[in-house]
Amino acid sequence: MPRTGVFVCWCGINIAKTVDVEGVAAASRSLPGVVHAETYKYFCSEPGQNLIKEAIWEKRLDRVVIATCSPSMHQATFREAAQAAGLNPYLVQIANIREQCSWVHSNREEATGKAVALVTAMVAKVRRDEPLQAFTLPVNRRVLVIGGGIAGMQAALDIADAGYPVVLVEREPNLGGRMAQLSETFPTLDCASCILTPKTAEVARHPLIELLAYSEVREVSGYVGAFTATIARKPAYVDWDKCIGCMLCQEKCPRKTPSDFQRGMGPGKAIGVNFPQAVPNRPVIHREHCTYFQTGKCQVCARICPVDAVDFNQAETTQEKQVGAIVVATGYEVVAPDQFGEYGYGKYPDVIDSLAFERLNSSSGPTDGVIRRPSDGAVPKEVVFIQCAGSRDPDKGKPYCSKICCMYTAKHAMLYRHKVPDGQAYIFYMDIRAGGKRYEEFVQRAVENDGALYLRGRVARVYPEDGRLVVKGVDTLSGQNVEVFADLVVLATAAVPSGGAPGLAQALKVGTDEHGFFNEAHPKLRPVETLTRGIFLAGSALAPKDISESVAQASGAAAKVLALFSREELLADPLVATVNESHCSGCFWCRPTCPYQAIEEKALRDRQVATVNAGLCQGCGACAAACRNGAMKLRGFTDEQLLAEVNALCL
Amino acid sequence: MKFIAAAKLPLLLERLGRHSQVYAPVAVDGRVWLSPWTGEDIAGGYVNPVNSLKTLVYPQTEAVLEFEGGETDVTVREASPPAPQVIFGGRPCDAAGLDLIARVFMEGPFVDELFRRRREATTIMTVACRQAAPSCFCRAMGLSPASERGSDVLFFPGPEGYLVEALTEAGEQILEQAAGLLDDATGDQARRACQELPVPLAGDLNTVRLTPEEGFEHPYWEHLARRCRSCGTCTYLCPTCYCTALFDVTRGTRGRRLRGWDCCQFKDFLLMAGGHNARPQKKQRVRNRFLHKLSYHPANYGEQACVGCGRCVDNCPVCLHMAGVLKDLGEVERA
Amino acid sequence: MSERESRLRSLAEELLASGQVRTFIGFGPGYEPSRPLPWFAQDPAGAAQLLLNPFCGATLARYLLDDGSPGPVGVLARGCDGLGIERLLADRRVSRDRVHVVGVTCRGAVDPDKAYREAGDTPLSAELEGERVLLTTASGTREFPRASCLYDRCLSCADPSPRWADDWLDEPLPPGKREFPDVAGLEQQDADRRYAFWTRQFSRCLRCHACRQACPACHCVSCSLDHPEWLDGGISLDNNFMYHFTRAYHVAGRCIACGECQQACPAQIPLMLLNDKFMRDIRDLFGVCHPHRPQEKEPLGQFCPDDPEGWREGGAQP
Amino acid sequence: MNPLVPQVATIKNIVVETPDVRTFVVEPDHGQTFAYRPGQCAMVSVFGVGEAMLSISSTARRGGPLEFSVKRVGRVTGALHEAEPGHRIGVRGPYGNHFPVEDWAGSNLLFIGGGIGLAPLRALINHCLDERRRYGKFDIIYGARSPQDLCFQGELMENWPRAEDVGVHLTVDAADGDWKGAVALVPHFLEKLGPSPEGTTAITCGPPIMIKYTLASLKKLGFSDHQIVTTLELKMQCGIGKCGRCNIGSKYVCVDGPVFTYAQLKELPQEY
Repeated sequence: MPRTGVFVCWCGINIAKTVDVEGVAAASRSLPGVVHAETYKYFCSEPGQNLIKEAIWEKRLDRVVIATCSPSMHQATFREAAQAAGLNPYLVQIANIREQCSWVHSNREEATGKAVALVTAMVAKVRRDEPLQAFTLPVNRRVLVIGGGIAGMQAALDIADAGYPVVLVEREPNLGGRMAQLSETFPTLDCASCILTPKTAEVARHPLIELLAYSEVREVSGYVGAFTATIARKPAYVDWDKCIGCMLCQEKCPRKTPSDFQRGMGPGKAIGVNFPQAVPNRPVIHREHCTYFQTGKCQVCARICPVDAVDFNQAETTQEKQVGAIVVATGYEVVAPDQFGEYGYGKYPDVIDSLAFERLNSSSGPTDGVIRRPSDGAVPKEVVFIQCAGSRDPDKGKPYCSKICCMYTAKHAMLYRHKVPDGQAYIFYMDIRAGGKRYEEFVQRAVENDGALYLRGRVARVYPEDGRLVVKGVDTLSGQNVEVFADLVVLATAAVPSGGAPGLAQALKVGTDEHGFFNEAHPKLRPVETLTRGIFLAGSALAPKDISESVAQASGAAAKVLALFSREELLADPLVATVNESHCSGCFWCRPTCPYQAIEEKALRDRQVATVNAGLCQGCGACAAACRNGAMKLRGFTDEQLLAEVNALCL
Repeated sequence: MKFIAAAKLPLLLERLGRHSQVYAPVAVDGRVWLSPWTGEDIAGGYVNPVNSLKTLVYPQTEAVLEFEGGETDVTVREASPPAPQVIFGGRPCDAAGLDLIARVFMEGPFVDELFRRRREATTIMTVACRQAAPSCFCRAMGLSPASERGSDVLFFPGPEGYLVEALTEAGEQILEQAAGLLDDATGDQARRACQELPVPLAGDLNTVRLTPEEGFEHPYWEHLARRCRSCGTCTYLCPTCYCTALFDVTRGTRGRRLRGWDCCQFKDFLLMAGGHNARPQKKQRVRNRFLHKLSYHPANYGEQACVGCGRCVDNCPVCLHMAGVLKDLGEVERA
Repeated sequence: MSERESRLRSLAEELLASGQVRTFIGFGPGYEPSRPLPWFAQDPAGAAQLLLNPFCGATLARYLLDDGSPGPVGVLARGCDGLGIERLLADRRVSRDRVHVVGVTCRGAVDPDKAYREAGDTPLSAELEGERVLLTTASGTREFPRASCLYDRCLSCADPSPRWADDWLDEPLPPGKREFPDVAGLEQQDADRRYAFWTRQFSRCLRCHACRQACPACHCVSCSLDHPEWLDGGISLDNNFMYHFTRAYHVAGRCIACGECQQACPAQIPLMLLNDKFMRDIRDLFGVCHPHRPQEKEPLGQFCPDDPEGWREGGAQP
Repeated sequence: MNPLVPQVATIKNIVVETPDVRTFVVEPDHGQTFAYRPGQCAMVSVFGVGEAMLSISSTARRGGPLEFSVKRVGRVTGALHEAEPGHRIGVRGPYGNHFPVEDWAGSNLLFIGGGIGLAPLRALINHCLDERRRYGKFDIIYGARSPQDLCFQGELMENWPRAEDVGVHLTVDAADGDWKGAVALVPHFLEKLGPSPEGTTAITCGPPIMIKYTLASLKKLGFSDHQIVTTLELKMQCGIGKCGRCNIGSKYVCVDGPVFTYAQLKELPQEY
């Protein structure tokens, strides 16, 4: 017969204000198996924990129920306290009488009744709990960083600097990500490439970082400490080992093509690098643009190459990497242009997106840093910036704020005025969101020093008239219709997850939100972790972020990885699924329900049955729900235990 | 012998309903069940109701006792006694079946009080059969459409009403409540009612008494059992099957110990906590069911435990039934 | 003897004689002509007794679960048997190399009880001709409409032939479409009336498990409905609801619409109505055609990162 | 009085016999302990969990409360093992027949037990020891899985060996460090000891598989069917011959058993 102790926490006034905690303790004393109940102001405090430990000793408790806040807050605290008192930590249960009770009710009597019910249920469950032992998993101390933008590089460098090898996978031929496309950065107006290139160079020469550029992660199996990633290297049609980076090929290539990197504005070549400081400084043949691949003739690059590095027969290759942890830093891109018919994007060449404007500002851009509009190369005298193009627009499916646009638009207005001193910038905006160190001052500078004219309102339509663009909208402050004649219109288009994210999320079995951004384990307390142990997030893969936030989060993810690597072995949660083999019919319909591919086959004498790879299992319980035989059980949440809870409440 | 006009039958049941729960044949979704009667049309034209008389005297679930309290303090109360009930419209085969299992419950070193109390609180008013289904074989089991065994009152249906005959003291007492509704039967009425009685199909059943030595290991049982789906249709509809289980049902600090029908065809019927199962194979379970009725029961009670009601014939989804087994056993014996 | 019947016998004889199969499951003589019995032929002589006529009723797939029959096992398969076999194969309760499927096209089986009621006498033989059924009794042959003689389950059948077979007795017909008129009818009623309807139905349940034991999708080693923590043995309306809802949920997305559960039910509970409701909803929600073909995507049985989350506010779809 | 309604009784004491066997000392709350004879059983209930048929391991003629020695195997026995002194349970009985001790006057008695099968034998052995002079020589053969699984160690090691003309022979399936005794399965051990069938009655009780091989061994040693007495165990619900469950042919283990001679067993279908 278990001896259960019940500890009812006041949580200061958080619980005690709404719930009669003494009443709950008194009611607990009459529950079956309860031999002790007490209350305290903060059981999570050290004196509070000591009370629990003392009661375990003095009252010979072998089960503990703590009526307090959500188990996601202090379950670990209380389990450790119980363990210190010699009790198996899995014989501790939390009755959540804060989030699920005191915070959501106001009637004291009803809330107290509900708190008693919650305690009753947990007392019934804990009676049927069994002591469980954590098991250990070995750790492979190598990390896979996916994404070579600023976040990925920062994470890779932090981890490598701590002495652990890193595999850094980048989809593009070169490092840098989105930041490589930027001209200057807010709020300091540093040149983006000036602060980026030292990082890329550092990554390139770091002995512990293995850079796999122009590569993609195709599959990931395994679990924390022991992941296996299948990485495909796309064919560059140039042998990068032979190549010396002279770029003669790029220079001589006769085929001029629109360049994605230049947002379609400047000419690129069918072979070459995106920008001069690219790391690795190795060219790629863009098959869809290459004359040889399209017509079978040309091969100028192959002839000109001094080291015979061009290889038209190169094929995709794959390799497997064993790693112990993964950092996902896949970044963002901007929403597809076909979303903005009303702004004439795609129809009028002088309606461009913000990344294109970055390229117009960049000294390595198509106009060598002089702002010229795409249609005729004229320097625009009046430029309209439209913020929230797509963002905060539920109709376009992007109800969220892209966060960085207010700041970069202010930056754009500023840079424009610096380069075109007689030019006028108009900015249509909904609100200005300038939270951040020196951000508000930066926006004010754009208004006060650089004469940016902010118009609060929505743009209804953009249409051409007399060689210029008319931007028609409403100034919601004055309530008047406004028409602005512009030479150039710049859309601050919404940031969306990078195109590879959905496939990667699936390969990693990590959840995403409805927009495709990766989900963090907890929005406040575990912002760089995912629900899959050993997989971490950095940068805009999670949500739009500016550079400083991305870097900070990358270092946070790196710290998590290092914490993981600081142990010889990992303790794995024993709350995983197990199979009662005598009940298993071997139908294996549990397998497709498992998001973690943790279910394997085991041969018995006369049949195959399911077995659970405890390293992979995350204890989600999907298999247990799917098992009609009732053979699959989730430890700590068995039918018997859950029914005890339900029955205690309902019967 | 008395006579009651058909039109007065509802009046009779209504009057009996003042002191007892009355059951009568009522059509539900196209089939006739012996149901608690609250004035519905009394069904006619049925051969046998879906549920036999057994279901009302030996209900599928009944309370043995009630308990209350915790581990250190428990009080136990016997289940409260059953209310008086009158069942109209069962058939003679079912009444005989009920009497057959009544011997199991009332004879031997122990008397089953639950059964005894409910049987004594029950008055059974059986209606003799006017028609037979192809599945009927009461004659083969030594009964007839007007067998008296097990009935308190027997009704003989005729064109205008029923001849009514009290067979027991309880039957006579119940008819006393019907004063004014019953007339003395005329000879003409008696003659016409009895003439209408048909002869149910006896079939060409060779009723045999198998002993284990003769037939226990015969391959026939394997042949038969292959077809069985191990459901409980036959046993739950059978008027002479009586296997039960006891189980506790708890609600908070109160609980009841219930007795509910169980079925010897279920694979876990004999499964013990330690994992031992005395009849794990379907063949063993099927054989036990038929030998129980044809051999083991006769060894203890001197009669076969089947009344030929035909429910297993009509309802077994794969036609594995007593009439067939009786035919087959004739073959087996001849071979 | 029909041509198909003689082909069946010779094929089964051949399969047994050559050792390709050691048991052949079909129908054989019963106690009366209108009720042929499931038949387990283990030698050519047994095969010679096989029957194939419109009275062949019960589905046979579930007998593949019995270990008693030496294998490999040949089995006669109409559309319903075929889907049942596929169900067992998909659930890995039967291995493909242990089964030899002899396919036959079925236009419906005659319910001997209905035939008896229609003809007023014990039917001796039956023939299907289009929309008519010819019933022969001792007093001669008469003609009746198909709908009044066939098993209910056959009237809504969409699968006259199995989808595949190792041997065929005749030309297979393509599957039709299952419609759900009864479901729509029930849904039109308000909640109180629906509840009253199911209360009336389930209050009759004997919990004899005939439905479960008939179902080719109900083959757990250990049925949760036998576990006292889920369901005690007491017969009550609550327990009966629990029983039938659990059963329906456990076959949701897996039901092959053979109708054998309803056929087997001695209390005549319209179980297919419940199954049909699930089937129709799954078809509408997941676009999986019905009756469910077991080899298709299991609509309710797999983790999909892009599962529709209709319950979220706004019904967001990724 | 409804025979299915148990008396409420209190667990007075619990003796831990082995890691999974405990002996429960039980007294009815009201009225007298029922009279019983060795080999008889009783239905023990844990209210809210259910009932189980358990053999009575105490000896009526010694007076004192009822004792049940229970191995933890299922729901009811599991609940009993969680109980503490002072808990209330239900008891009804006695059920079944008993060992035919009257027929054994003058006979040597050979008791063969395995595991928890010693529980009914313990009742019988103590009963017979109390009328020691009516019988010839006693031999007790007992085996368990391991030394720590030997039940009733006090009696096995102290009381019984000290009694007049009683041989106690212990064996285990698997020994541990301190075990100095025999290591063999009971049937093999029996054959090795080779007791003479002359004027001897063999009484065996244990798990079904042990009984099966022990019967064969006894036959090998020359015991006749009438000289062998065993007990059977089958799933039971009512204990009073009404629930239709524990039949072996026309016999019900709860009423006609659990004690059968081998000669009687041979008359029954082999379904137990």
